[in-house]
Amino acid sequence: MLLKIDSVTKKFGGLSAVSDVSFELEEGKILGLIGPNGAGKTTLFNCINGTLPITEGTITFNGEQISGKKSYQIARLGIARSYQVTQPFGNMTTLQNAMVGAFCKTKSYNEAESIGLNALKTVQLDHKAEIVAKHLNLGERKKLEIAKALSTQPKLLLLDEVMAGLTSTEVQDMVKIIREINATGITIIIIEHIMEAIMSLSERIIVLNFGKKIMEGTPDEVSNDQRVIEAYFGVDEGDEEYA
Amino acid sequence: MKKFLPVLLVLVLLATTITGCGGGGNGGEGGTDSEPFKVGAIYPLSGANALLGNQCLTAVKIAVDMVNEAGGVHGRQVQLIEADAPDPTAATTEAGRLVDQQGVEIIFGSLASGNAIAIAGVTERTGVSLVESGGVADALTDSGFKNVFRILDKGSLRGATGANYVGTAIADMLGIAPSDLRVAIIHEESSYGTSVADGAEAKAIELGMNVVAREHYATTITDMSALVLKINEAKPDVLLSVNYINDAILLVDTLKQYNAVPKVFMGLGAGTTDPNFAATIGADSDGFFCTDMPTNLPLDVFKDEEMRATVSAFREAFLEQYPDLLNVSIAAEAAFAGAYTFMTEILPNAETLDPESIREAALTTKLDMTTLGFGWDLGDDGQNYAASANINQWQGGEVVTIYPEKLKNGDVINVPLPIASE
Amino acid sequence: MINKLLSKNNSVLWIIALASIIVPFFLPNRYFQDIAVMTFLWAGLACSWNLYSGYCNRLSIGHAAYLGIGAYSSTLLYVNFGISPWIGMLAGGAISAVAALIIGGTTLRLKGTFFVLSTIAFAEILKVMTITSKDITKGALGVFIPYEPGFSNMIWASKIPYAFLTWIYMIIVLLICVKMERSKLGYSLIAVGENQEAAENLGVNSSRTMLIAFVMSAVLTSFGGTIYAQYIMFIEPTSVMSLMNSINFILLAITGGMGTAFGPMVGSFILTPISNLLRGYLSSVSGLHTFVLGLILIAILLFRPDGILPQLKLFFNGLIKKSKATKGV
Amino acid sequence: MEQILQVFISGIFSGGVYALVSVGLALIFGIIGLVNFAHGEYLMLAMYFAYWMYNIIGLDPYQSLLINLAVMAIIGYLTYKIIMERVLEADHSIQIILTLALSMVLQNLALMLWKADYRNIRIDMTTDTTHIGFLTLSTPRVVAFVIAIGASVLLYMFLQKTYTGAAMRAVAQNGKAAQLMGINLKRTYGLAFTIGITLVGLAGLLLSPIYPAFPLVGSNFSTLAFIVVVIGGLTSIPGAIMGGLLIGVVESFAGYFAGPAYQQAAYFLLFILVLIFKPNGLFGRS
Repeated sequence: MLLKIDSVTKKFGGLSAVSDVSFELEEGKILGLIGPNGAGKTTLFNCINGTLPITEGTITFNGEQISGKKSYQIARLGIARSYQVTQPFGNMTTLQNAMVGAFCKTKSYNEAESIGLNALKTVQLDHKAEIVAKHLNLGERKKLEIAKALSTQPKLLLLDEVMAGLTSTEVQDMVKIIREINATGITIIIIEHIMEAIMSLSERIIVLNFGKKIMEGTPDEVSNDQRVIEAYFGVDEGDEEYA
Repeated sequence: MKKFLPVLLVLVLLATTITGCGGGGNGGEGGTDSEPFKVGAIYPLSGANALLGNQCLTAVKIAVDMVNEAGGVHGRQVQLIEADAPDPTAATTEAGRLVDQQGVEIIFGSLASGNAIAIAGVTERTGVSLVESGGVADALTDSGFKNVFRILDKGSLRGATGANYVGTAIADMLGIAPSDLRVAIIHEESSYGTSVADGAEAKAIELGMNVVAREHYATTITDMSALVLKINEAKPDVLLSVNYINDAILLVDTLKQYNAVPKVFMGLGAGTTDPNFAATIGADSDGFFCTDMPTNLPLDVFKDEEMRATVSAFREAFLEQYPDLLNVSIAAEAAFAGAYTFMTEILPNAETLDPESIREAALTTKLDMTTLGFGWDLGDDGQNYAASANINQWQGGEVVTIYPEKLKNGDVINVPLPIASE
Repeated sequence: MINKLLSKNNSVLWIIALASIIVPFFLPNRYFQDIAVMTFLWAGLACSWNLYSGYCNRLSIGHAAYLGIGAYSSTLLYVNFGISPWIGMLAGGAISAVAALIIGGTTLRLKGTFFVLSTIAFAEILKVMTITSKDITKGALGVFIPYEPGFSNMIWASKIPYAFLTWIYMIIVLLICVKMERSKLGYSLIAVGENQEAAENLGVNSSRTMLIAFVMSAVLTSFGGTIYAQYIMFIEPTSVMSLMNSINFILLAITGGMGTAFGPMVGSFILTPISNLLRGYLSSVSGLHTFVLGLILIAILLFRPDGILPQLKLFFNGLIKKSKATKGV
Repeated sequence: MEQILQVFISGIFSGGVYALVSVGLALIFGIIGLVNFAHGEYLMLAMYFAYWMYNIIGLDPYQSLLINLAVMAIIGYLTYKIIMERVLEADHSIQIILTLALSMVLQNLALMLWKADYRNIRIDMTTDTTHIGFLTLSTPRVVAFVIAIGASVLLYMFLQKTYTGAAMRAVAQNGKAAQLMGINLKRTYGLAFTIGITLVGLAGLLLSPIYPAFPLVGSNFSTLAFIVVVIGGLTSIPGAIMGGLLIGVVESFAGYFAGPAYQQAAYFLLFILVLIFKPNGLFGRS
């Protein structure tokens, strides 16, 4: 098992943003994470990569317990993430953005440069390598998010709505990129609202609602499950925005 | 690029201003055939010491005008070049400008001891004279500078003079033996206050007095309640106090408010001698002592008629430019005395106007009296050992000289102070 | 804010920096040479400040403290024990490093204005300590360095050796900055300055990165402090450690361009001569020179908040393009 | 014991003026998020105006209060319009340096126009004292304290009870959201800046019978006000008041027990401790 989430709970004050979630993930797989707004998906990512300390439970990565570690330590162990709201280092060029993560594994400037460039190639952004990041458009920023994460040479990649706001051709593009990344042996957990995309990508899907895992299964199982349909359409969407 | 234009415009304007001014400065017309004799004045004209710095500069300007009217120095008109030095770094650069760029032979300065030492670092190299009439730190004349001439007393001497008077005369008047006398020392924490207070403390201990408290503060202080309460706790009979004007007034106000005025208040220079001190505090200032260079002396002290006329003319000219002031400040009087004496008494004695001759003239000339009320008698270190501090007292809003005997023009009143506590 | 890693195309700026040492030889007299020395020194100091504050975009308004530590350490060792300022400089660097570790360790995690204010607070506390520890520092009286020229005393009669010394200091700081720009530390630091959380998620240990840069910046500033003391030959707490000095670091850096290796140098090359000349030639009206200086700064900040460097680069690039174009024809 | 109480009380009274200076800054810093290091210079300007009113027209600072406040409000609004509005979105480092430059300009403008002389206002009340039991209170400081606290409370009520006040609080919480709800952001900012400057002007007027006006008189107050605001918890008006009083007391005790040389260092130290251990301020909401 690459990643093992065991009864993880995250509370903000009295509210549980994630409550008692458990699952396991094998190396090389793509796992989908869905649920209505405010279900706790992003919070779960924040817990896995150490941005937020968890309240209860344990997270094991590659046989090592990582809950309690700082996010930069976890990044060095091989978990990288992209942000839903893109967070480029706006005044650095695209390549420089990608190189920040590369220094995670190397001290050599030249090596970092080639790692960064490779990451940009993977997301098809190498032609924009010298552009200052704040001048990129949304699609390019989303790609840059992935490239930054990739350049840390992760074993596990957490992708948070990398397709939101993209045109359908861009979405197809992105699906292809994610497949390619996965093909190099990188395990992926993906949060996504675009159902076709996530259904076609994921081998298994976990559904969160109000912080709880309400089901886990293959895409087919999930799309036919009554609870999931209720969670999406039946009940009022929660107003609370956790993450 | 459009927005960059205003910036460029400002820079261009500046460049023209600078070159314009520079050109004007270099082409000074003396009105005589010979080249003008250049002297510099470096004072803090901006920053925290701007007030006295500007007054000193005015005084030096008046001195230069007087000298020029009387025919100049060695037949040459004197051209004054002024410089602003709010801190020692600026003083170094500005001294460099005056000495190396403008070619001045003498610098009058500099109010702040730190600036004086920094200027001396520049002037020493070329033998330009620094005539110091403001900075009192002992280090200035104890550091082996060859061309620094200090007309006024050292800080330690001033402090010691005040403390000595307390330990001798005032102890007597209070009927308290010096060994039973409790004195507290308060000083502002710049080098001025520190060096004067050091001198006072050393003397007080030497005379066996009890120094029950010593406190210092920054001149930017806005509330002295804590200081006064703390000092009052020590129950001093005498307060030795080194202040600038602002803090001096605040201190006395606060002492009065907390009914903590000691039996005797001995101010040591600067603020407590300033005409504004009594003017602001009013009748309650009667009986406050101030030890300082001789200040605001009655004209009849100057036996020499010419000198009397000079002093009177200076005071008149100065007050014309500072109509709000009651009297000429002591800093300005000293600045005038330094510049005027050096140009009219020392330089004529120098064979030529080269550094060696000027130095020789400065060290060998002995004067019984300068416009400051004491003589001129420099030691090899450049310190004027004829300089003394007077013991003065505020009486009816005027500074009355109590000591030394030869300058005395009034008797001591109000010991202990009527507004003293208890 | 500008792209901080443009230094790849810095050849023109390198030429300016290296060639600037010729300038003092052509200046007519010691006054202008003095301004050149101060320009180099402040260029070095502002670059040192920039090493942390500029790249990481967190202003320190307390760097006069490290200037003071450098100045006082070497001066007290030299005056009291005759230890050469060259050694004193290292001692000052070590003390600054310790001070920066302590100060940085407690304040670097503060954000924005909080960090800025904490740097002011520490500098003020250090100034008060220097004034009150009279037995060691001579307090407000300051310390005077006797004039005994000699290489080992770091004192010279001529301004030229000082110009060389300050120029070398500036070049060394520049080299360190340029080197850092092409290193893990530089990338991490800039990333932290842009977005601390995002940088952490990419494996950047932000507190360690900031601390290293902060200490480097303090130590380099402290070296400049030693040179400053040996040049002015008189130091006192109220002027060396003044808030005005702390502010000067920033004014120079921001004028040239914060967070670029050469920005602070450009700032000092422009602003130090201007402010000295303004003071020299506008002293007839008290306060006019600082007033004008303030106006210039406000103009720069309102109209060119990225500093002058980007403008210069555009200008140079234009020149290069033009020359290429003419060659092409 | 009496002595300690006296020290405490004198600290409280000087803290009143600090509170008033800081309340203005809390408003500017808290609502606009603008870092104004030239804050103290407006105190200086107000003190000069008080002096000229006294010297030329013969009105003491209390009599000329309203005229002076109106002048300060105009100056505040002009500063906002001419300079501050351009840097609302700018990086805080740009704001800091800009306002530092502004303070250089204002200080030296004062020096050029009005010289470095200390301008004292001596009214009968200046050295008056009030006695309560064994306590001695300086009358002008008591007056300053009462007016300062009164003005701060009025401001607090204004923020709590009026629509404009509520709008300002909304902007302080979340400018963009407030804008979506139809609040004119720029107008609100302009108003907050104007009120902030008017309040620091009031502090200057209250200080003027005790302390002279000179070009650098404000320089200490800018940093001090920031410290008070941070200790008080940034946007909180009651926090700024409490913070001001606390700094006054700390200063007073440090002056009494350690010596006046340590007064400033003491509050800087307190400030650092607060930043480390209670970064949200002593009186702020967490």
